[in-house]
Amino acid sequence: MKQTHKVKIVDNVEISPGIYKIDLLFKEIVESAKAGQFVNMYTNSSGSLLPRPISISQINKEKNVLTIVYAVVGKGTKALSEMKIGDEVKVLGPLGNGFNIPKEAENHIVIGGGIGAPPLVELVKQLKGNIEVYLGFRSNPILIEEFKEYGAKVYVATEDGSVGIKGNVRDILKEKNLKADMIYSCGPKPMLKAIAKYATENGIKAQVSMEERMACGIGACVGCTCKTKKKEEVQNKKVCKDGPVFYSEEVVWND
Amino acid sequence: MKQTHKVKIVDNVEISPGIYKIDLLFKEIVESAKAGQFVNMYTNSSGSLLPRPISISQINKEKNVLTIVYAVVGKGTKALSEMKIGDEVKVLGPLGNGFNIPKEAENHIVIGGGIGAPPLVELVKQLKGNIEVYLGFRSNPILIEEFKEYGAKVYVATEDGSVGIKGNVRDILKEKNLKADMIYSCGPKPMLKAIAKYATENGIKAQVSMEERMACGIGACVGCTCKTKKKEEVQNKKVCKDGPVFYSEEVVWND
Amino acid sequence: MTNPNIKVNIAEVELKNPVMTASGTFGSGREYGEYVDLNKLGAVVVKGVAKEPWDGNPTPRIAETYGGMLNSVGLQNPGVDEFIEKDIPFLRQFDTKIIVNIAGKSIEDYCEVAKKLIKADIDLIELNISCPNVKAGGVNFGTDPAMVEEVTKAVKKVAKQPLIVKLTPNVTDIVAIAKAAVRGGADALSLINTLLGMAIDIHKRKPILANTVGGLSGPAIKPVALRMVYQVANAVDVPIIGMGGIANGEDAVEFILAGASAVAVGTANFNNPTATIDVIDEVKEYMDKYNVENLDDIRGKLL
Amino acid sequence: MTNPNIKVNIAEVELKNPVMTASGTFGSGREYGEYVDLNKLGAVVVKGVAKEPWDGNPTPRIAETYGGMLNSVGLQNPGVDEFIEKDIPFLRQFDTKIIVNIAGKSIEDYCEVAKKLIKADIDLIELNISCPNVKAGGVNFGTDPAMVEEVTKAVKKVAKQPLIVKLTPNVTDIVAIAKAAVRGGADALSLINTLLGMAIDIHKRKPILANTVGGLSGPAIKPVALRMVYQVANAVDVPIIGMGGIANGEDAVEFILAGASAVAVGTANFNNPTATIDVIDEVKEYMDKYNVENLDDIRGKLL
Ligand SMILES: Cc1cc2nc3c(=O)[nH]c(=O)nc-3n(C[C@H](O)[C@H](O)[C@H](O)COP(=O)(O)OP(=O)(O)OC[C@H]3O[C@@H](n4cnc5c(N)ncnc54)[C@H](O)[C@@H]3O)c2cc1C
Ligand SMILES: Cc1cc2nc3c(=O)[nH]c(=O)nc-3n(C[C@H](O)[C@H](O)[C@H](O)COP(=O)(O)OP(=O)(O)OC[C@H]3O[C@@H](n4cnc5c(N)ncnc54)[C@H](O)[C@@H]3O)c2cc1C
Ligand SMILES: Cc1cc2nc3c(=O)[nH]c(=O)nc-3n(C[C@H](O)[C@H](O)[C@H](O)COP(=O)(O)O)c2cc1C
Ligand SMILES: Cc1cc2nc3c(=O)[nH]c(=O)nc-3n(C[C@H](O)[C@H](O)[C@H](O)COP(=O)(O)O)c2cc1C
Ligand code: FES
Ligand code: FES
Repeated sequence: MKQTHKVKIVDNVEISPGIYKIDLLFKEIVESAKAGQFVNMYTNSSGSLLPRPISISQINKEKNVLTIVYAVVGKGTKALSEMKIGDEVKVLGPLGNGFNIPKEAENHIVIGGGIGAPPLVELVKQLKGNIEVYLGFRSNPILIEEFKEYGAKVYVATEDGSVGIKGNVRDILKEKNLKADMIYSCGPKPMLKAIAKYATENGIKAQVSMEERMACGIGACVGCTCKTKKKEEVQNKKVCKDGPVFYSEEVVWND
Repeated sequence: MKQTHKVKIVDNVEISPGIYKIDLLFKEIVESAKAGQFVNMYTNSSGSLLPRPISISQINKEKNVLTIVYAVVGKGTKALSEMKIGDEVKVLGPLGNGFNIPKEAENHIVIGGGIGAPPLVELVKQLKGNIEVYLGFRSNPILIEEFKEYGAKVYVATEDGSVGIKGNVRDILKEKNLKADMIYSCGPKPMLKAIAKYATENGIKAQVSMEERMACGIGACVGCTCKTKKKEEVQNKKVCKDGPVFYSEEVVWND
Repeated sequence: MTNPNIKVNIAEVELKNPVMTASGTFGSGREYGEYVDLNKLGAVVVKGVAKEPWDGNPTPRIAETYGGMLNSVGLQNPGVDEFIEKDIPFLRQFDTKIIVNIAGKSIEDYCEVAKKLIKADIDLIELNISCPNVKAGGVNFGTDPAMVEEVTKAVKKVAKQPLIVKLTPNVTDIVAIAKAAVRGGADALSLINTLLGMAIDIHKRKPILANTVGGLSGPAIKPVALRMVYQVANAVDVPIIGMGGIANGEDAVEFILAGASAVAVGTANFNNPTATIDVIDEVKEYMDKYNVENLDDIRGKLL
Repeated sequence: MTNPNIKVNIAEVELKNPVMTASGTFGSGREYGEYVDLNKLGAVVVKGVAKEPWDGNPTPRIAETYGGMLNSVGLQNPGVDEFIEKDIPFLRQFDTKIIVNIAGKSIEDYCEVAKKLIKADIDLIELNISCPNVKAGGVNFGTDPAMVEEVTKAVKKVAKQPLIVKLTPNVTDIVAIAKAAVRGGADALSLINTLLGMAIDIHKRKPILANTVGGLSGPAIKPVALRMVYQVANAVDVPIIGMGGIANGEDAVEFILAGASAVAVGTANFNNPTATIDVIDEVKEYMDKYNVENLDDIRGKLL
């Protein structure tokens, strides 16, 4: 039987204003976890009962460490940020389907927006071939060094122009004439929608990691649906169970 | 303006199975707090919003330390017991009226039942003259040494007979022919009721510290009433504000 | 911090800010007055008063539940005469509005209290037709539109001060009740009172409350309160005083966005004696952050 | 640990223990089956099924609130045919009872589902006349005694399996509704469904749920659920399945003491995937501690 685990926090640092990286000693899942999957974090902060879905950012099988990177946006993530090294936190996972890495793909384009960047680190680590990473942030970029370390060419855009190009990922998309076998992306919905359009227009396959408010995280409550289509048939898929990664052409974007 | 305080825990030890003594660094109130008063402890454990009223057990003005002794009975006291030295806890107090120590009284009888014993320690510390302390417990007695240290003669009864007389405080009352200027008591209601009866029959004044479920703890919500009478007029008094200590003759005992 | 305009107008009575105390949780202000400067409150809504003293229910009257509490105080109060004599002079020392919550077991009861208040120096009356703890009448008044209209009309006729009617959430159709109160002449509506609930001590195998059931309040009920305020605000034209679980400025802003003109803080006082003041400050902070100069600019303005 | 008797009988169907899953929170058991041994459950109550597939409401469908959550799933389901084909064979692999929650927008809808289930290998039907998320009909059925009686009668007539009617708490008088369902032929009652609630994102100034309002569940509603179970248990003679905020054995025992024959665990699964099993174990522990040999010895037995 699968189960939740109480895992030990071995690191919890603010890597950028309001953005934390947490390392969890989580040997039960490092073998099976895949890039693009997520975990449910149960913080049980005051009055809070639902788990927080957070993507896996890195997996270290040698050290049995799972790394997640999260933005403090509300009470759950605030509670997480206040936890100390040595504290234990309840976690369930890995959940969902990760990115699909086709064996034959050689040229990879990886696009992340803001807090969508973290899950792409493990992905890049596993990709083989040419990897171009495009990252957009409001201001302070994160994880640039990690992406470089794993052999990717990294392009950065910031909305305030403080680092890299001034603008967002869509601006880079417009300018560059990207060619690749596969696009992998995670970030705000408008960005993903633009990527989907770009991918279709340029005949490139794209995978998008979707976000939705969740309750169970395992496919039982039908809370986290994403409208998808198969040929002409429209169908509600579950972001937690059937996703969070979908092929962009599957997703019905009009909303 | 009065206010709640975040005070530091300087000690939190289990002094008997399920009974803890907590020392709080609480200089704001050590000057004004009186024996028999209580504090509101806000543990904010999961989903829990109401304060826990706990009696002041000892006041150390030199060290600015307030000591409380509590039994773990539910989630609030459980949360308290899990707090560590150095943690801060929100406290409001001192609340209510403490014991009244008449200047002219020389012979004091102090009676405590179970977790009613702690508030009597500070009382005994302040009493002058002859002090006899009668304590009843289910099994493991607490605070015996403290009472002795402050010069009291201590008699103990336990229901299982493990320490002192086998039986309860009422049994001692029956046997002995207590003579005193004042009885001070704290413990379960049936015990207090028996003391009230005994006091009336023997023409001794008695003070009883009452317990009631509370919300505000300061007299605003009318949640914690105690039926009292003044001559023939019956009136609801507030345990938190008008008590917790009442004269036994004031209290309407028939329930 | 700029100084946003947070004055509100309830039936021609201007409050310096939209934050008041929820009836029954703040006494007549005396006790909490040691913790908060009453001058800073929009209004003090006092504990329900009846035409004569009420003893209330037996104890225990309080039970804690997850994210809330139950009370079965049963409207214990010293009666309107003593209230007028002792509490009004006390409250009038402060620069805040006085709202008197009135309780009764019959239409005549309510009217009698309102009459006794004619000469009293108070600002508004809040008619509590919704307390679930009074078996004799309260609960029936509040759950039947015809009765709500009737009692409102009767009290409105005799009352000198503008009339707020406080609604119970224990109904199938809150909008129907609200409309009935408005038809009866309510100048404003307060919602919500407590939800009827129960808790059991499994070790003693007894209800925790001596009264078996009691009123549920606190953050647990906020979603229900907010929904009702939203529904009613979209159905009637009188100002609404929203309450139910408000513990901070964000909660208050939710109610204002849902359409409340003012808000009341109840159970939160028990967890945090300065909750009322904190709510005021945090509402201002929110307005500041989003450059809202006037509360009217966001009231009921969901995007 | 001794082995207390915790079997229960709901309309001649014997459950090995009183703990079932609350409809809509457990899918058809497939997903949680990876976390709990379905053989250990008293029954699996499946997500509501309608006569044809329903899309449900737009997202977001989930909002967290203090001590609870709102959902506006809107009864998305694949329709009864697909359910019969795929889920019943899956569930029948396990030694547990199957209770099918049925949804509809009209009496005919409900009856059609019940008819399609005549040949299905299931144990009980739970008629959901209480979902607040379906505008077209559900809410009206559940809040009007006459309608409750009518729809119950109609479904009872065509259904082969015993019929549980699931009540909405969003009513003035739950006892009147319960009695109507019993008059209509209900073999048992489930209560409560969710309370209608709302939450607002003050930064976006929008309701969090795309559907604006949704159903409140979780520990926050437990006092209301317990009160209703208590009231109804004292008013009708059919077994009651209690639910609303049950997260552990103590909660379950409260409901049983209030008069529930069985209990369902819903929202708690989201916080703790093994909540159902934990509840079973903890109920047994309680019985052990107090030497209760048989659940019947405490059911409805408040001292
Ligand atoms: C598959 C998936 C992967 C994610 N990965 C990451 C990640 O790697 N790093 C990261 O910082 N964030 C990630 N998120 C978003 C993250 O789940 C939310 O930021 C977080 O739940 C907010 O919790 P809170 O208590 O701080 O905020 P609150 O606003 O207090 O949360 C209230 C409720 O809303 C939900 N909620 C709020 N914002 C979101 C959101 N954007 N998406 C989904 N639910 C939300 C919460 O889970 C909770 O149930 C991911 C979301 C999903 C669905
Ligand atoms: C004036 C006063 C002084 C007290 N002094 C002490 C003391 O010195 N040491 C000590 O161990 N206990 C004392 N108590 C009892 C103490 O308040 C309760 O044991 C405690 O509140 C239980 O909290 P809990 O969260 O552990 O239990 P839970 O059962 O989880 O509490 C649930 C709710 O019930 C209330 N409650 C439960 N039991 C009692 C009780 N016996 N009296 C009042 N409220 C209760 C809680 O405050 C809370 O609101 C005192 C009570 C009062 C009124
Ligand atoms: C202890 C207590 C006593 C109350 N007494 C009254 C009352 O006398 N009159 C009244 O109209 N409402 C009374 N209420 C209801 C509150 O005014 C308020 O409507 C309700 O508690 C919801 O708000 P909250 O969640 O902020 O407490 C009382 C509530 C509590 C908790
Ligand atoms: C996400 C979700 C979906 C639900 N779907 C249904 C449903 O399809 N049919 C139904 O009768 N009740 C449904 N309910 C109500 C639950 O079965 C239950 O009555 C309610 O949630 C109270 O129990 P709880 O607090 O343990 O969750 C749903 C509840 C939730 C949280
Ligand atoms: S969160 Fe429950 S189905 Fe996805
Ligand atoms: S606890 Fe509120 S009056 Fe005593």
